[in-house]
Amino acid sequence: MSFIFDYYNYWIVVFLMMAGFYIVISANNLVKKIVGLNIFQTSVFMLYISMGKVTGGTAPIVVEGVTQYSNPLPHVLILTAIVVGVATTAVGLSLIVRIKQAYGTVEENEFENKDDAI
Amino acid sequence: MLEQHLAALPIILPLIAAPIALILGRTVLSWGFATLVSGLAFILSWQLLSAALSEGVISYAVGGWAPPWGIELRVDAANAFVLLAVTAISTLVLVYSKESIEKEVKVANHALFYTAHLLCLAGLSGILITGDAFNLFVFLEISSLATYTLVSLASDRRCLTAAFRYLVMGTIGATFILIGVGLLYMKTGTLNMMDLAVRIDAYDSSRTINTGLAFIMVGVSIKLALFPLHMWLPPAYTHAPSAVTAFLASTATKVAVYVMIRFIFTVFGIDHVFVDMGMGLILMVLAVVAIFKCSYMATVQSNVKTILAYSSVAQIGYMILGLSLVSVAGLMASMIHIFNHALMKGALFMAVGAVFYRVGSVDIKAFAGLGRKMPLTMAAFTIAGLSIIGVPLTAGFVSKWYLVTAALEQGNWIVAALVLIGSLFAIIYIGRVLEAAYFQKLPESRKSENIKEVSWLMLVPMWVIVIANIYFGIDTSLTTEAASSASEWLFQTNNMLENSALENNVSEANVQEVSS
Amino acid sequence: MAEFIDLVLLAMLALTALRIIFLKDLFAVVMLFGIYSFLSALIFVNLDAVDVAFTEASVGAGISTVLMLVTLAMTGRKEKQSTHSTLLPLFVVLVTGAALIYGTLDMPPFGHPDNPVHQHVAPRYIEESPKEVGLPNMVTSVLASYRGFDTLGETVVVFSALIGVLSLLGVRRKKKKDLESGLETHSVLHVVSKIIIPLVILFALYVQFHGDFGPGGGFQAGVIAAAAFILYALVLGLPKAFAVVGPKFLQWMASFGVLLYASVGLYSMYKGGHFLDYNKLAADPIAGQHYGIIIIELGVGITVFAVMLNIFYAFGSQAERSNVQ
Amino acid sequence: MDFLDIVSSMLLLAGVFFGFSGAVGLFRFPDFFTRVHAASVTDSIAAILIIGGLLLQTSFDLNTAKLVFILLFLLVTSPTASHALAKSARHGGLLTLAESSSQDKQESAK
Repeated sequence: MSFIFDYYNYWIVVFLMMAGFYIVISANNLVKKIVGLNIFQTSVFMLYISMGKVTGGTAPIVVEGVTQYSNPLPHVLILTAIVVGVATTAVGLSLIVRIKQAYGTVEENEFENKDDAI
Repeated sequence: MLEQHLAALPIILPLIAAPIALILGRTVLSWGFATLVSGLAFILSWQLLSAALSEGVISYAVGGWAPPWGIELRVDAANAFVLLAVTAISTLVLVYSKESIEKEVKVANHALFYTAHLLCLAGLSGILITGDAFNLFVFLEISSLATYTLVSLASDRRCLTAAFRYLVMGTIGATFILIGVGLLYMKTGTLNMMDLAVRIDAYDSSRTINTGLAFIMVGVSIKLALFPLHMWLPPAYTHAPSAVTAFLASTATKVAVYVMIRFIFTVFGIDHVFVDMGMGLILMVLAVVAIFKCSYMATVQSNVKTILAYSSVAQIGYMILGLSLVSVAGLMASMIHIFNHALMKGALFMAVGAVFYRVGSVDIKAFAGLGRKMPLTMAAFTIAGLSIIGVPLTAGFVSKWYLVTAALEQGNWIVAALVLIGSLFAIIYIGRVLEAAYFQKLPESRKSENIKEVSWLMLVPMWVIVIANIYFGIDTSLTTEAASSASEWLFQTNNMLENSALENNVSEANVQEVSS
Repeated sequence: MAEFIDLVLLAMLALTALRIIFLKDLFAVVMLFGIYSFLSALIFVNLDAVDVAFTEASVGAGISTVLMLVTLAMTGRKEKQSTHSTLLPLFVVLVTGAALIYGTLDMPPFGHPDNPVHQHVAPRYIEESPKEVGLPNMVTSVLASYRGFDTLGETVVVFSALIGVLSLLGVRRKKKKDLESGLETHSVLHVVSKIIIPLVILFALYVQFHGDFGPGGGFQAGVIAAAAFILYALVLGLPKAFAVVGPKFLQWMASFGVLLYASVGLYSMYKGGHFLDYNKLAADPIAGQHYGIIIIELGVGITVFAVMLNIFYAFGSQAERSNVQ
Repeated sequence: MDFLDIVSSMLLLAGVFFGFSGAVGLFRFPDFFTRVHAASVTDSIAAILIIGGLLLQTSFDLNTAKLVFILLFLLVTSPTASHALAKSARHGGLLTLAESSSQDKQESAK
């Protein structure tokens, strides 16, 4: 039983990552692909934050009388990664807007047919 | 003062220059500024290489915090060598791009183009120099975002879908690397690569570490376009502006190959990757398939840029092949090929860009009769093409020679033969273009067009690279010296790490004995 | 109790993700993504990552969702039936997932204080950073000082995003002046936003300068300040917002923020330290760290604000143009 | 258990009840406007009750002030958001249930 409690967090996070990954590679609509990419990345962030948690610890801000803090390093890394994620999202979405203007559609199979191969 | 900060400057310089280039705004100003900065970065990386060759490793603690608490920059012969190639190509491409970009990119976007180029250069230098696994991810994203921008700047609408596909694949790759680094961090508690290497050995056969290794390998393979994860590369290289293709084809994937080398040799250790996980055989098979499949694909394309893009994927196969031989000679062949391939592809794509500048098309039919009309450009294409094929007295011959020798050294006749057969495909696809250029006549319909040689601003950088192709084919002292000391160094660190890990194990065992 | 909350939130996340896979209405997909982000922000709070939760709530659930909605306004809200086979993606995902599950089997148990993560590098941050850097918020210390180079990189990533969006969409002023823009007939919105916007900007400043002591810092402050201006632009229309801060000015601001950050590094080099070595900024190392962190956080805040607002401008003016046509 | 604790938990429970009933209304009501109505009205009262309950748990320090600010903010923004939603639905041509049924009758009379 303790085995499950030790790991259920990670397992659900793995499930979420794979849900996001599945949306990215299976979706035909480009906006949905970007949503999937975001879900994929957000779930990876959860993996990092989960490993930084100490049971019984508090947020890593010094408070009188507290000795057990959670690990601040994963938090820093994920702060960076979140911002990287939104940067990619913004560029991806503006590409989608331009694709819509150029092809009139944002469905992958439809604009693929509009050009020759490659 | 400069010497003290030599390791950090090649990153900081373009990083600071990028926002300034945006503020300058005007086409000529931002072009001149970007070229100047890139040239300075080239001089710095030249000094860095000579310092690394004489002193060994240069470590620089950013913020004054000692590693593993702070971020460490770590320069050795291997990454200084790749950095030299990257900054050199970047400078030449920038000189070349002024006219090429004027033709292919809207005027309003010129300053943005040079800013993005500088950001990409900063990102690539950062990836090469940093000694911190997470910092590598950050720089990877800087260079990737700049690359998506650069690819999407072309006027053809197909560049948009190519850039989007690149963005999705690239982000998946980066996220895989993030997962891999996370798993390593979870097991070791550190992000510094040297520190990781020492601590990973203590957990050698842990499933978490192995999964982390697999995710990093897959992520990096997407970035370096290893077969079968190369699908983003041909459209991106075909539809990007010519100057961008010349820059990316000769730098971005090479940097990713270096990242793979670095993770294998200085973080995980050869024994772990090749002996325990059996990655050598996987890589070798993928490399051979890449060489044949993509060389074949190159022979049946009609767009010359696509031909060269597929050829790039095949050439990456050669680099990975050298790596997978797991010997000093094989690694050295890979390092030499990274450098030489940058020279060949840079020259080829520049020549193709010059053709596009004058003719407005890069279809193989558009090359008909250009041997007369644009003699200097086509001569450059010919020499660089011979270099791809591996004709003696060119740089390509040197890399193939070392690769074949490395394979024969291990008695691996099959690989040696495959390398030589692979070169036959190169003869076909380069030959098709040359045949059109020299033996077909200019079609009547285009006689009236005023097709002539491009200006010196495009020819000079092109010919500098072409001459470098010949120079490094005759005088191999620089490349072989740098590459051999790089690969020896990589093997040394690997051995050193394994020894220190052994000592660690011994000392830990001692501690346990004492405590028990 | 914390574990129970965690379990419930994770289950809700899983449901949200599953729903997103099968929904064809993209508007609902994007709203569900916003919910997903908020739920994960809650999980971050529950796992003690308050700074991360703050950022995820403002960036993931805020800016990303807004940008996706604007995009949907231009591209249409229905996903068409896919002709792709779903078998290959499913296979790839299953293999990847299996590899990850295999990897979890040797993972250190969740939340255990003896895990390697809590033993090696982090103890120094927890024990020494209040003395070495002098800030109670360890996340800010690590972010701005120990790993200040990462944060510089991250600021540059944001800057690169601006370059990408500008080159793709561009921000051009509209020519037709008579076009109805904003929500001019919504008098309630006008009144309320006039009250709210100054408060939001005040809050952004609080987050900017209080980041040393509590959750917050340049990123969150920049995003919140940008949100205030985005509200303004939504209610009063883009032209009025351009009159307050124009796109060209924002480009300069974004560049200035990056340069401000980097110049701290250059100044510390000039003072004889390594790049971004704040100890050298003042005679007393702790004071130097303080100055350094305040300035670089300001640089981050300025860049993030300028970039986020400018990206919104780019999307907004694009949407208005497509409405005109 | 303290008297304040009992009051505060009753407030919290009441807040949860209203929040929950709002959610049920959101799912069960027939058209857009009734749904917005259910969600917005119960939301405001739930916010007041829950934050009121939380206020009793604080010891009149900075946290109290922060909670009061959050409450004020919610009281201003959440009705405004519902108003904006309903108004733009109206602007987009959406009819209430009564209107659309009377329209149906007219059409069937023709």
